[in-house]
Amino acid sequence: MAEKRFVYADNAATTKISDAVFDAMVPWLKEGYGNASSIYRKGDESARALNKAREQVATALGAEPREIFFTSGGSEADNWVIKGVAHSLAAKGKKHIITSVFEHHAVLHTCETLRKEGFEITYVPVSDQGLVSVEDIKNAIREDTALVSIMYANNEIGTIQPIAEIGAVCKEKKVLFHTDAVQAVGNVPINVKEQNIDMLSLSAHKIHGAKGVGAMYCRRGIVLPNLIDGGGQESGKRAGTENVAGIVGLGVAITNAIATLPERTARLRVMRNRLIDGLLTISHSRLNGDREKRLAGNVNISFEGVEGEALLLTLDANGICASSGSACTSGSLDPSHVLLSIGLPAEIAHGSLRLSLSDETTDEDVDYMLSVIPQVVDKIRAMSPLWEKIIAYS
Amino acid sequence: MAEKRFVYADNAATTKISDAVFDAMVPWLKEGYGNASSIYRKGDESARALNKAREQVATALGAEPREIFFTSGGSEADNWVIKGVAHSLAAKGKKHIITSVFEHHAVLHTCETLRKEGFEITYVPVSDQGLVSVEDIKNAIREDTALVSIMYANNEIGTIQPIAEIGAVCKEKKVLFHTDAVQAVGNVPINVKEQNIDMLSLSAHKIHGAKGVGAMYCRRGIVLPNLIDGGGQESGKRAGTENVAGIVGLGVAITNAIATLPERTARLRVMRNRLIDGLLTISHSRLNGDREKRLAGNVNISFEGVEGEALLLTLDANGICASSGSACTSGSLDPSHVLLSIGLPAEIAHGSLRLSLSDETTDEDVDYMLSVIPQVVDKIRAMSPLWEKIIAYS
Amino acid sequence: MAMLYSDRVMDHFSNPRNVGELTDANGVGEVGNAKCGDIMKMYIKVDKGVITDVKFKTFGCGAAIATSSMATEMIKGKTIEDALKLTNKAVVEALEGLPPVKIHCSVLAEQAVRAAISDYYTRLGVDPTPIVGEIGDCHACEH
Ligand SMILES: Cc1ncc(COP(=O)(O)O)c(C=O)c1O
Ligand SMILES: Cc1ncc(COP(=O)(O)O)c(C=O)c1O
Ligand code: FES
Ligand code: FES
Repeated sequence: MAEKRFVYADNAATTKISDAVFDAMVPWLKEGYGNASSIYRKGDESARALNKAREQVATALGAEPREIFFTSGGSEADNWVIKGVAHSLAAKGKKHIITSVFEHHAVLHTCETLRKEGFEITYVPVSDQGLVSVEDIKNAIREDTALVSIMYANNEIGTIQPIAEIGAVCKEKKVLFHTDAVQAVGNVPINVKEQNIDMLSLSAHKIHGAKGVGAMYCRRGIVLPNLIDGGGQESGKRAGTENVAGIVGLGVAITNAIATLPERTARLRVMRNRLIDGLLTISHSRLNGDREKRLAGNVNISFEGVEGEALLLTLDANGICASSGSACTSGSLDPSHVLLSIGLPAEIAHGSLRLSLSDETTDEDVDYMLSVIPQVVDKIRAMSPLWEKIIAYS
Repeated sequence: MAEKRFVYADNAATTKISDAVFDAMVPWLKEGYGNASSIYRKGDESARALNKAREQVATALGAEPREIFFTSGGSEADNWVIKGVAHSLAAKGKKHIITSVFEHHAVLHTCETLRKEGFEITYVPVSDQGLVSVEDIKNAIREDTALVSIMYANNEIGTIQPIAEIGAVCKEKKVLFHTDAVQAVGNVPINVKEQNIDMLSLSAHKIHGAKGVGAMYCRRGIVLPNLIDGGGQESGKRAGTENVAGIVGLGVAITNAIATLPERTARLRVMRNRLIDGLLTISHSRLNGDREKRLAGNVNISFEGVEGEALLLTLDANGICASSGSACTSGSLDPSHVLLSIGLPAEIAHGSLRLSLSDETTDEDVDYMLSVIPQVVDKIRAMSPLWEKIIAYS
Repeated sequence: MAMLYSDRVMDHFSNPRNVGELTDANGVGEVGNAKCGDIMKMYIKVDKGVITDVKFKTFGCGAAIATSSMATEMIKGKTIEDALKLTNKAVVEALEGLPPVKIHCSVLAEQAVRAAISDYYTRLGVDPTPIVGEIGDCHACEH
């Protein structure tokens, strides 16, 4: 085996704060502690810093600053939009929501809560390549549809959805359209106006920002009830003393992500393809999700006869941080709902590996993974009674 | 006037992150970036850090670690508890909530949202000394009361409420009891079990922790619906990738606050009393809120004929950061609801000054404020037509 | 929501021009607004139709004090006719703007000038209404 090294290949779960972001945050964790609502200059400085970050986020999305609201992360943004639209349009008799079967749990569980409250949810299926069909959305829209919520890029298999097309359909049908873009922002060019996105969720820690900070874009004119009531922060739409350091960091993170997007994705795509091709030489393996319409840094491959947790622990012992299923559920034993949604049988879904790359990933990291993973798969298969059967019957 | 210095006397709005907290946070903003839900060691380290912080917060409150849930701050905790209890008990026909007229907006505006949804809210009054009466609470409790929510210490006038007594009444009457302890935690000894507190909100940035992180204590056995649905974080009760650095910082901040509580409050009480006595020598001034039952670091005084914003801006020009009314509303034009609640006429409420001290406040800071504030009050009064009248008629 | 006042506002707030009373004033106007409880009192000395001296006292926020100060500077040495043309918009512009929530505070300064001129005419035995018009309440807010 190659000389052991540390390879962090779980950037879809979270990323390392970049030096630029860290350096931008520190002053606000030290001397810049003024409350942005305070009247004195020390408070003003914080307010100005928030305004700048708001402009940066708006610019990154093609939105206006007043359409950006900071949150504690992607989950809060998803909850805010979906519960807010549902409760506000229910008064007008619109109690139907359309989403897809393979959304993040922040969307799925929120919809489930609404279903228990009496809303009706249509879960459109996804193809075996992990793509939502625009036709399906169009057909699902009814008179009483309040919201369509479709993720921009899937967190497990990295497939990129036809967002502009869905946006156009929703616009035509006059239905609000939200996209959970937590995995897409900074990795795919986004323009909310051109793509007819009404609301969008994003999270800083997926783009080398801090954990616990995110933002919600809400097109001007849409009336969204608050999820968190209280003080007048965020134009009275989201209460709570602002996490100035985290928000400043998000501004820097998103600006850098957009600035480096073309080169980075070009570079990552080469590494990703090298990983896919290399790992697919392992027998009884398959790539999950469309090969082209996928995030530049996402690899998701299933190995028959391999159990995910054993695979991850052995990779960890070899210095490789990776994931199997989404981060939030990797403590759970259920096979990933995403992999089941694209038609994988449970036992194969269990044996899947997600490698997610970032700016910091190097060619040497890729070489190392390509040398280690096949051996680890072999080792686990060697002690798997399931593998015995698979080769016996194949 | 004394030689100019910088005096931060707005610690009730927010505090400076202490060096100990900053140093504890940095590793988690740098190398400790693993997602706490991930299976590899880098994720485990984050999970362990969260567990440690949870134990620290639990210890500080006399609670169990599994009763502590991390949030994005005090406002989220208040919203979670109040909306959660309301929606969950509404199913049992309990649609009545009791709170006080001078709660923080995170509580008041949340209750207002619920009122619009059809809940009934009783706002108990407070005395001219800024104290809630236990009798009033007792009398307000009905068959259909779902929740009593009374703040532990008021954020503007610092008065400390009879929480244990209210807890006992609620226990006897079998009504859930929540306290917004954002201003009290770390400044007053708290034991949720002895004081019969069922739910409690706190925020890190008031005790030298970071902005955008807080916690909610919920007594074991109480079923509280989620405010933020999604991933399995916080035992499935609060979704979102955890702000590990902020939470670790909160653990350190609360531990330090508790450890230094007796000495600090003794020291602050002396400084506070010196400020109160000194400022009350200014003619036509009054102390707002009970003098004894108040936070050791809170001073709140009204000066007739003085307008609050002009006062704050002039103090700022002299290096003093202070507040008039609560931080979240100091941009607003309405006189503070807290000062009105204790019976101040609007024009006197407008001319109030809150000085809030902390660990970092020195005797020299107090000397400086005592030399500057009377002169500033004089200067503003000299150009106030209202002051002319006040002295003419007195 | 911190104030984000311009440097000019802060200058006029910190060093207000023409503060005080005019003992020999021949026009004094006092206006107040319902919502904020703020009061502005303006003293003018008129000589041959020209405002030769002006002083003010204001109980109000930073914007109220800065606009009072700026308004006095803008009418000093002007004819009554010109002073009546002073609008709160002109005062705000001269101050390089005010935060949106503070625009209403500038209305007070415009009203105080008109109230003082109105008093000047009343003292002369002239009905001010046709010249000055109704002073009325602040129209800046929909309360
Ligand atoms: C009494 C009280 N409750 C709630 C809050 C809100 O806390 P946070 O700003 O962390 O949301 C504050 C402070 O702003 C407060 O003083
Ligand atoms: C697609 C998607 N949506 C939402 C989230 C939740 O974001 P956060 O952890 O910031 O709450 C994540 C990541 O965890 C995600 O990948
Ligand atoms: S209320 Fe402030 S001037 Fe109208
Ligand atoms: S005059 Fe009342 S806020 Fe400015």
